[in-house]
Amino acid sequence: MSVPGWEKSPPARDYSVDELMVAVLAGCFRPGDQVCNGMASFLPVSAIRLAKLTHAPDLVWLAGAVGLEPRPGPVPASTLEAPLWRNSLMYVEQCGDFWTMVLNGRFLSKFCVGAAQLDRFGNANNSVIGGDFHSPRVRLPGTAGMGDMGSIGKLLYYWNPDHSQRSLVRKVDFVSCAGYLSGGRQRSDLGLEGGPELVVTNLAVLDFHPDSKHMRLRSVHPGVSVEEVQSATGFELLLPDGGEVPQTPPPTQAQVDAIRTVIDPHGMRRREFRRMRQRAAGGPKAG
Amino acid sequence: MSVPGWEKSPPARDYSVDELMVAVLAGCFRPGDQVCNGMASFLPVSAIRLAKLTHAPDLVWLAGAVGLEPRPGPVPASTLEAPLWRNSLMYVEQCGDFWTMVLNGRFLSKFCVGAAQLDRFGNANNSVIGGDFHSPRVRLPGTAGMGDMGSIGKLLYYWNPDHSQRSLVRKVDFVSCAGYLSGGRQRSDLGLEGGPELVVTNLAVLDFHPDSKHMRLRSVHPGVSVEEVQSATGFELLLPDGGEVPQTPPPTQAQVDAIRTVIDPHGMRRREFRRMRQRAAGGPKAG
Amino acid sequence: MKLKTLPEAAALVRDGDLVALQNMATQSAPMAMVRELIRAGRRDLGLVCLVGGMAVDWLAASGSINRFVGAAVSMEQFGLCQRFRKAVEAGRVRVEELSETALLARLTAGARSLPFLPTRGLIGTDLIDINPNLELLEDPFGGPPVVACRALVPDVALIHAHRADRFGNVQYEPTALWPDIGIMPKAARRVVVTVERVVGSDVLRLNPDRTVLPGFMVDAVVEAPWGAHPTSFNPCYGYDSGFHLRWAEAAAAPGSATEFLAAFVHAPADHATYLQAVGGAARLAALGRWEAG
Amino acid sequence: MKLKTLPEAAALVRDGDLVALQNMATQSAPMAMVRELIRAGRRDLGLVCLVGGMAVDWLAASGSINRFVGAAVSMEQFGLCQRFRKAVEAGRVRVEELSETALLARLTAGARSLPFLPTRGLIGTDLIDINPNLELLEDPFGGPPVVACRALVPDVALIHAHRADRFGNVQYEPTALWPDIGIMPKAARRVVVTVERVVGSDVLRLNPDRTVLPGFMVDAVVEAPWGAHPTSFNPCYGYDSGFHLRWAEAAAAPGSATEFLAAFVHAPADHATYLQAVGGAARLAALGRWEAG
Repeated sequence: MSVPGWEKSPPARDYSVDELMVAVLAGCFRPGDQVCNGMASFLPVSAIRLAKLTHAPDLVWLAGAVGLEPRPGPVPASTLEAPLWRNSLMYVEQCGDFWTMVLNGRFLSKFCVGAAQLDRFGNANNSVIGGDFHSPRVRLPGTAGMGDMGSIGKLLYYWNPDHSQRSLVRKVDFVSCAGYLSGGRQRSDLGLEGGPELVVTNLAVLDFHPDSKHMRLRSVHPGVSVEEVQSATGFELLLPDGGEVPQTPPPTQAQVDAIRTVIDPHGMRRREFRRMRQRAAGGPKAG
Repeated sequence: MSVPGWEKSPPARDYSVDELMVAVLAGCFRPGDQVCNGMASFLPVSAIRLAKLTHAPDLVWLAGAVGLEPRPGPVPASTLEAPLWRNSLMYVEQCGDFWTMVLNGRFLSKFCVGAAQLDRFGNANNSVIGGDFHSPRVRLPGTAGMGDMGSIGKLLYYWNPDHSQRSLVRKVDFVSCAGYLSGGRQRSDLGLEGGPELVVTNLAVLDFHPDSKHMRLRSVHPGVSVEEVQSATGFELLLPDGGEVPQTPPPTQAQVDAIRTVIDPHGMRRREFRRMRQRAAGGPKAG
Repeated sequence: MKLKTLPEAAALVRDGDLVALQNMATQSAPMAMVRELIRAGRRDLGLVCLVGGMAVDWLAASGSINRFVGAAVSMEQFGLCQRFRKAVEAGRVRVEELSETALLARLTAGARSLPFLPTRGLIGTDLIDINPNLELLEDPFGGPPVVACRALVPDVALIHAHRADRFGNVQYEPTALWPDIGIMPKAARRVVVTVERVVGSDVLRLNPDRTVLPGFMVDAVVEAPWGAHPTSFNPCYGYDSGFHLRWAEAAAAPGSATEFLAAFVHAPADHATYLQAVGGAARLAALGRWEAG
Repeated sequence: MKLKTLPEAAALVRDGDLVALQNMATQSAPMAMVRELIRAGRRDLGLVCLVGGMAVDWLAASGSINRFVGAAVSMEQFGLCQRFRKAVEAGRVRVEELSETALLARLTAGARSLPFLPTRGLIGTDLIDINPNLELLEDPFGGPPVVACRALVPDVALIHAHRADRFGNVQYEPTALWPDIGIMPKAARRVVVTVERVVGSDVLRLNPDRTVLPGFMVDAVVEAPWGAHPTSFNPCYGYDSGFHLRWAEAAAAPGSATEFLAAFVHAPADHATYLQAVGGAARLAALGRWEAG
């Protein structure tokens, strides 16, 4: 079921940043993993499908947190509605079974999260901006599943199509998803396992320093400078050991072809980028 | 769906004690109640069906704790297996749904319990007799559902086809189903609602004094004397106010006919009486 | 006999009630009943939703609600619920924000007559301290702490389903079973179910494994075909994309939102007239083929 | 590829393991796997059952178990499990007796990686004080106390089901869904499933609502038609009444019990031979019509 020749495919010359982000996220999934997706998760869904078509054919997908291993068509306009999970092997009941699977430490260990604000210790906010909780300047959609995923030991992969001082802030206005809290050992001292692994934005890929848990630049996308990334970030970024910042490898031609022709021919993955340009605040939703 | 003419049917002249017990238990169910049954519960199942065929046609039956309102045939050899709950309106999932319904204080408020030992305060034992818990003289089947039903506010209706000093004891060897504990207010002081309502045996019907919660003779079956009941009981029974012990009303002819011809033509309800004669200890099982 | 008309069933929802509302972004909301509540002028309602969508936005726009308990409010691809958002920002609606496991724990505790149920979600977030219904609790066996979630018992649950009999036994076609149908009607004091079709009990007996609610938990059944429109109701019909877009546009300002509700909630005399107003048979047929999403 | 033979799958159960065993008096036990474990001479097993039946009695008679966690052991109409009972009375098997909600709370906590879950069952009984896995706990919100039930994680769960594909996706026909299938495989570290029939994944896709376990939770699938015999497996076949009666008689004494196991567990070389030994095609056909109960 793999894309033929994907292992030896050369780097693409013609690709867009959404395709690069899909490829980076796809690389986070390993054979044998299970992964579910939430609402409005076009980049993660495209990445899951890309991983299944290339290096991780036995990655198990719980589409829309409902349908096990559907036979999917093109990415539809919703990543939660039935068209995503038609022809599944199983419909997972949500009240008991789904959360039992997720809460169980052995399954579904990775989760992709989009949020309006993300801070230097990987805490995320999708609740309120400004004011206090009960009279906020901006009411965001709410924590949904991320308030669970951040605390129950999952590895978190943040995606952010709008790398800016508005979305990457020194300290989130409100912690609706637990990252590394105040950094260092605070998260592990609370008994929490897992935590943020990676942040994939439209400018760069970032991770977290193993000791301080402060966000760190891992690579900048082709054509983007370290200075651009830093100036679009609301706090000072750590640099990789040695100070040299590598370039994010571009997607391969086979990856781009698969995304454009098989996975997402209607370009749903670009919706969030359009939306980002339209509004001042409020971010994509995590399931 | 009622038995024609059941309201005006005369007392039966020819009936057996199992049929009388079925009629007494049937009288415990009111229209609008919901009731489930457990394992080896031939008397309760017959009583539920009798109530539905006479005074409580809209009594809701969850047969075998699985099947809602089946179209039942004759009482089968098991009160838990599929023949009991064929043609149901609903199969209730046991892990979540069934216990959610039962634990909810508004539903399934009555439960029939059979147990090896019952004491003067309505505590029941289906766990161990003699010795200590980990090296008992007799290992009984176990608490099953009664360990829950006794504590979560249900009204308990005990049935006992073997009224004897062996089964009706001053103090149970082990409390595997909470009755009124040490009597008086002890049960309500623990915050427990509900509790034992009635004990229906092959000799008499008994209830509990409203203040002391001590077991009390309510009526003796036709042909049985108060003395016989007392001497078959392992503790001194209270008598009704005024001291006069009425006779248990016999079943009506319509009830007996319905039991014999429609509900239980194969006489499954008499199985427990046969088993009682065969063994020294170990009682019928509650679901 | 639990069969009722929409207005009769709406009377089971009273001013001030806490209403558990089936909903999931653009899916499965009992919209016919929501419209009836707005028409009837209910006030001071609270809502309990896992993920609220247009239903929440309408009830906020009409001034029907003053509180919300749930995990999120969003119409997914159609954006945030603007009238709800403005109502919260203006202090007219108070939010109790819970993670999904915390909301389910509160409802399951309510359904099971337990004082609380624990979750390991939310630990480390700011959502615990501001919420008197959540308490950090030590494990009596020496393990990690948990968050105790206090039992929640809504006054009424509003549910949409595929079919029911007149005794209130409710059945679903094979499809996603969201937490709404799994727990809300079990936790709530009263349950009102709209269905695509009322059927005889014999139809239910053909598939007893698909019955999701026993009649004794249900207080009213209302036949309302297409009753979830404009949300989807799988496998019967998809969400109405055009209608969602029109609402998202109208919801940008209070005046246009009010006009929208006047046209689609207040003006239609009944559910059948509403279905005509949103496009009638041709439109519904397209939704039935999942073509209008 | 998770397809295995009975002996291969039995190797996933090790001496000393705590084994969650599907069973319900006379229903649904994975008897083919139970026989294989006895033949393989497993020792010091613990069992977790809601209501154990003949499987528990056999494993006690063969000296395979030294502990039992559950709510009851009974063969319903066929009486108590005599070999189990004697083993407990002789101190060879230690019992942790739990009410049904307490057992489910322990398993659900295990499945959900929670340290405990509460129940309101058992309060007032003698079963709390003697059990270190149960603790009375105050409600942090001032309500009534609850019983905290410590998480239980069995080493392995043994399940029988109607069909599965070779990836371990397991499906049930519409029938009673007992707690065994609902929670045991989710709580256990390993899961072994015997099935009436191995099918292609496409067969499962026809009824995704009937899939009860995703492949990623399952370690081994074994095709074993009539694998629950002599217990029932609805809707496929009824329990074998005659066989139960013969065991109940044999179980009255250690010697006759051992002879019975020699004839029906040790002597048959494989599952097919066992099916011949218990009556072959004619007998199975009668059970398939639920005529032999």
